Amino acid sequence: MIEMHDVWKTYPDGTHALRGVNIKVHKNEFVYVVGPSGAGKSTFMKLMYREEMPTKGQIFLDNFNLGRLKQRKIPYVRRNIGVIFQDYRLLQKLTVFENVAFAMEVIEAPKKLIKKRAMEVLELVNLQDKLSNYPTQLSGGEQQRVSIARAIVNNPSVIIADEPTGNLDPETSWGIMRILEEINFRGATIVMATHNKEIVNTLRKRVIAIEKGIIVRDELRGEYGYED
Amino acid sequence: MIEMHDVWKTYPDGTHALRGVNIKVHKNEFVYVVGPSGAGKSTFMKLMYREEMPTKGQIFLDNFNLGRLKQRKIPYVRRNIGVIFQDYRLLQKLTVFENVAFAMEVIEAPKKLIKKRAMEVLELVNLQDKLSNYPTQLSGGEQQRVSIARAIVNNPSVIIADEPTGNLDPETSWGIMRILEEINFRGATIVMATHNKEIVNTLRKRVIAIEKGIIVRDELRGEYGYED
Amino acid sequence: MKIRTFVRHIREGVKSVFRNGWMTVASISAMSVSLLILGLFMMLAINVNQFAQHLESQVEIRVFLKVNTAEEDVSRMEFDLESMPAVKNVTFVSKQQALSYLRTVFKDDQSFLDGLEGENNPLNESFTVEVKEPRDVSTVAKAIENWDQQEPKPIIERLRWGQGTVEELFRWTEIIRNVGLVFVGLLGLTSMFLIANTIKLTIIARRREISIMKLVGATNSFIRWPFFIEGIFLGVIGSMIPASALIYGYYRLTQSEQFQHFLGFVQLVDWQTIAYPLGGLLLVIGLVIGAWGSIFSVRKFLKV
Amino acid sequence: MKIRTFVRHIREGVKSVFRNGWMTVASISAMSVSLLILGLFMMLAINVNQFAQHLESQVEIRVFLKVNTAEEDVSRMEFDLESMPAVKNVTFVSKQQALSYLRTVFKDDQSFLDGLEGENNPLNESFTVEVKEPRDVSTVAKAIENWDQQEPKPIIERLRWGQGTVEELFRWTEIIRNVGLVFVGLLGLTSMFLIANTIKLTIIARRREISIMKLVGATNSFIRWPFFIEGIFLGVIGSMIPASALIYGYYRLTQSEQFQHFLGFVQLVDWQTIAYPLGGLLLVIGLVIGAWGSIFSVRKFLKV
Ligand SMILES: Nc1ncnc2c1ncn2[C@@H]1O[C@H](COP(=O)(O)OP(=O)(O)OP(=O)(O)O)[C@@H](O)[C@H]1O
Ligand SMILES: Nc1ncnc2c1ncn2[C@@H]1O[C@H](COP(=O)(O)OP(=O)(O)OP(=O)(O)O)[C@@H](O)[C@H]1O
Ligand SMILES: [Mg+2]
Ligand SMILES: [Mg+2]
Repeated sequence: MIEMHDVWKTYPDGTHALRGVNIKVHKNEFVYVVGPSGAGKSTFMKLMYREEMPTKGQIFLDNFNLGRLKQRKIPYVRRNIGVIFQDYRLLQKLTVFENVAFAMEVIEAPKKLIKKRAMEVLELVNLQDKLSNYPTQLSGGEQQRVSIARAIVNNPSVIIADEPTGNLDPETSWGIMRILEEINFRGATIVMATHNKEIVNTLRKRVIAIEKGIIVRDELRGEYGYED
Repeated sequence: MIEMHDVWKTYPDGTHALRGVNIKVHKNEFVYVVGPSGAGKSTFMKLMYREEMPTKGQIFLDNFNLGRLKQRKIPYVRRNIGVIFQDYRLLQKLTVFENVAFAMEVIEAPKKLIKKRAMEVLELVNLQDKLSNYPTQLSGGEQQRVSIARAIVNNPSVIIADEPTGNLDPETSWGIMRILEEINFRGATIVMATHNKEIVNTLRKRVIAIEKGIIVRDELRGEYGYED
Repeated sequence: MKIRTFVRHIREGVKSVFRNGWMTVASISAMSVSLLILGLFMMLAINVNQFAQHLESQVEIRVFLKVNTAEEDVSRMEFDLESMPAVKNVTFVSKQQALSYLRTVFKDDQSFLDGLEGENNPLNESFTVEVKEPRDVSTVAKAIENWDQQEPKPIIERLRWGQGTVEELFRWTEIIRNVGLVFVGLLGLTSMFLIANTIKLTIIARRREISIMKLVGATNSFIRWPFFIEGIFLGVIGSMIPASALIYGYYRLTQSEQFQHFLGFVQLVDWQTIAYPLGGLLLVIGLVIGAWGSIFSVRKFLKV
Repeated sequence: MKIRTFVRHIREGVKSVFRNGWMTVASISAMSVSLLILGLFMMLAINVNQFAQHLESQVEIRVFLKVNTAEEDVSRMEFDLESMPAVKNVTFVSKQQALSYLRTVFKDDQSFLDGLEGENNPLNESFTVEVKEPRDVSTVAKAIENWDQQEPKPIIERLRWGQGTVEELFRWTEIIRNVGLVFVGLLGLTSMFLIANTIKLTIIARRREISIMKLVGATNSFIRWPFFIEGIFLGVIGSMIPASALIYGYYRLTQSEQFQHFLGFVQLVDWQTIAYPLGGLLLVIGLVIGAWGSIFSVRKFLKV
């Protein structure tokens, strides 16, 4: 599903964010990406939906070589990926409902379906009371949940979640984890960066640990593994 | 130090974020504010540095009545408060160093002192390698640490920290907590909203729990208190 | 593109006009103000041009006949002149009329004309020839001269068409026209630049939004369409405001007797004559710059 | 404010010019382009004005003397005329000169002037009086007339100063001047509006930054100062570019023999005469709008 061959990423300012990453994530896997702040987790994931391009090496997603992909094809590849951004990236001019609906309008879904499905996922993340609020009128955690709702609304085959529970209380976080597990159960591949030790150690999955741009550990049913 | 008398906050869209809050935080206290997402924690704290004004009720900070404060005086009150914003609020056009230095330029500190002190706090949060990067060139956790550095650089007598460890790995989070405890030990009052159960339950402090805009619990040496 | 998507683009484009409050106001007012000045200057230029044309149309050829030309030769000449295709009008001026004319010219000082009445009148009979195309006046004059000289018995003594002065007049009307044109052109270009510049700024302010849309899977055209629609709306509003203001103002001006009195013999161009081309031109500029400026500015943020 | 803070504001203001890349380019180019058009139009207006003045200065009074006025009376009159404070120049025109003049006017058709030579010359002697202030021509003429009539033996037969025509001329130069002034004024206002509008957009884009500064404890003036400095820089750059371009272009124009030839007898205003006031005016507009536009736009975002 997702493959990286000797991937390096050096940002224009000279920061080596990733150095020689080789990885293979299979269809329907659930992978935690862990590591200290600034280790390269977000970069690792940005490469998967082509927000960033690798400086060196190759990335395959669903057999597409992302480096060779024509500009015109990129949107279609992205439609199979639901991204929960670390900084949410909500459209500030649109309401909560419209933000989620936007992802469906992009794939030209019929209006009725949009309404039904968007309501469904917003209820799932418990935002049914905030439908017509703008992102600036939401609390941090509420914004994060809108981002989650938007990522899952199209039932994508891959979900990339960058610290999806960073601003959520434990209870809500577990709710989100249940949703992600459910989606994973129904066939989607999930890559999730997280600092939440409790979640990683409780819901055991494959764990990829990155440190200073290098994969230092890759265990099936691993632990968070950093001692306090 | 900080007092609220029957404080209500209703946002223009009709959301009742706080309903009749009475609280007294003493000088040199360390207070955790906990509660589910959207409970009103950030609103509660925004009132303290006057980002928001209460719809009803009165707030005193250091014996200033924030509601009666003249526009011209506000900046001077804010200079005694270091705020770690939930959404960081870094100046995008300034580098990491300049962002921290800005808070000192505001109080017209001498240039040499600015340089020395800003370097000091940036080392404290382990960002000495990112001095001349812009916020867009930082990882989520790095941005959060710049926000922390800026909040503490002027040795304010109050620190308001809105989920200061939301995007940090546990180890870094503990580092930040040590810094906050140290500052508290040296006499500052600290109010910190958090979802981090482990921290709250380990470093026992006063805990204020907010739910749906009401203070439902206020314990000295309390626990996080929400079951998973 | 599915029809519902097209409908969606129109809806979002129109919504965007309202959602971007400040930015929309800034774009529309920049457009209105620039086009107002442009339109105002165009109105002035059109009127100056008509005035120049009026001056030019007063150019005429005087054909002085030899003394004692037979009356039948005079009639033949008149007929010949009138049948020339370039000629608009021919008027015969008798000796007596010429003298009366001199008296009006020297009205304060005509003593020296006394004693030239009747038989003693030394002035020539003449024709005043108006040409259809004032610029052809020299050519026509020379043609008349040549053609008389080929006659067995030439009867023209001399032609006058303000040689020198006419050329000077045309040089001046030409200069004024060109200066006007250059200014209208420059004003047009700068208006377009300033409008496009403003629109670009409003879109730069939305570059983050555009990049988010791309990351969520939108194609370039999906993003562009609402901007295009929005640009068209901006164009329509931003050009119809100054166009209506100008046309209404001009209408009031042409109706104002006071102003007409002030201008004296100068005749303003009809307001109907000006209204459609001016309104049309401003609308076209507004639409083109609005739509093109929008989608062009969006372009550079689509590479995400 | 401490000196180091002032230095800091200047440093930050200048840095800001560079840090805001696109926005700075947009502001400066909007300013340059608007002021370029404004300056160009002002140059045109100044030249048209000088041309009008030139036309006006050709207005003169003709004083026709009675036939057979004694030579000493003529001299006395000349002396009297010359000593009038409103009079610039007095020229005597003899009968013979008057006749020659008529011959040049009727150069093709002067047969009727034959026989008026020498003793038979029926024309009057006259003075041509140029006044210092062309607008005073009627007043001066009437003064001369009155004052001659109070003499025991009036010698003036008649005065002519283009009654009617002169008023018409002045009416026209007046209209042209006013139209020019109105346009310069309107262009000035719209330039200022468009520049301020652009600057406002760039500052709206920075409103979040401004609110962060306030939350970190900055006073309003601390935030405003760098914007003020930045505005001044924008003003200097954005006005000096069009000013230099215009002055250099105008200098080249005045030096161009070809262009002078094309204009004929019209004399362009010296480039030095235009350079300082034009450059100064554009600079002042740039500075005022740059600085004022910046801090004014910042103002509404300071209420945090
Ligand atoms: N656009 C950029 N330009 C330059 N350097 C960058 C950029 N983005 C990230 N970096 C650097 O690359 C490194 C890895 O960043 P990344 O965002 O991948 O970290 P992360 O593991 O997601 O950290 P966190 O847990 O704090 O979010 C960091 O040192 C960061 O400063
Ligand atoms: N500007 C605003 N306009 C309208 N409603 C708002 C605004 N800001 C916050 N709210 C609402 O007020 C309530 C409290 O928000 P607040 O940000 O205080 O929550 P919080 O406890 O900080 O939540 P989180 O843990 O998710 O950050 C929420 O329901 C939120 O939607
Ligand atoms: Mg990250
Ligand atoms: Mg909050």
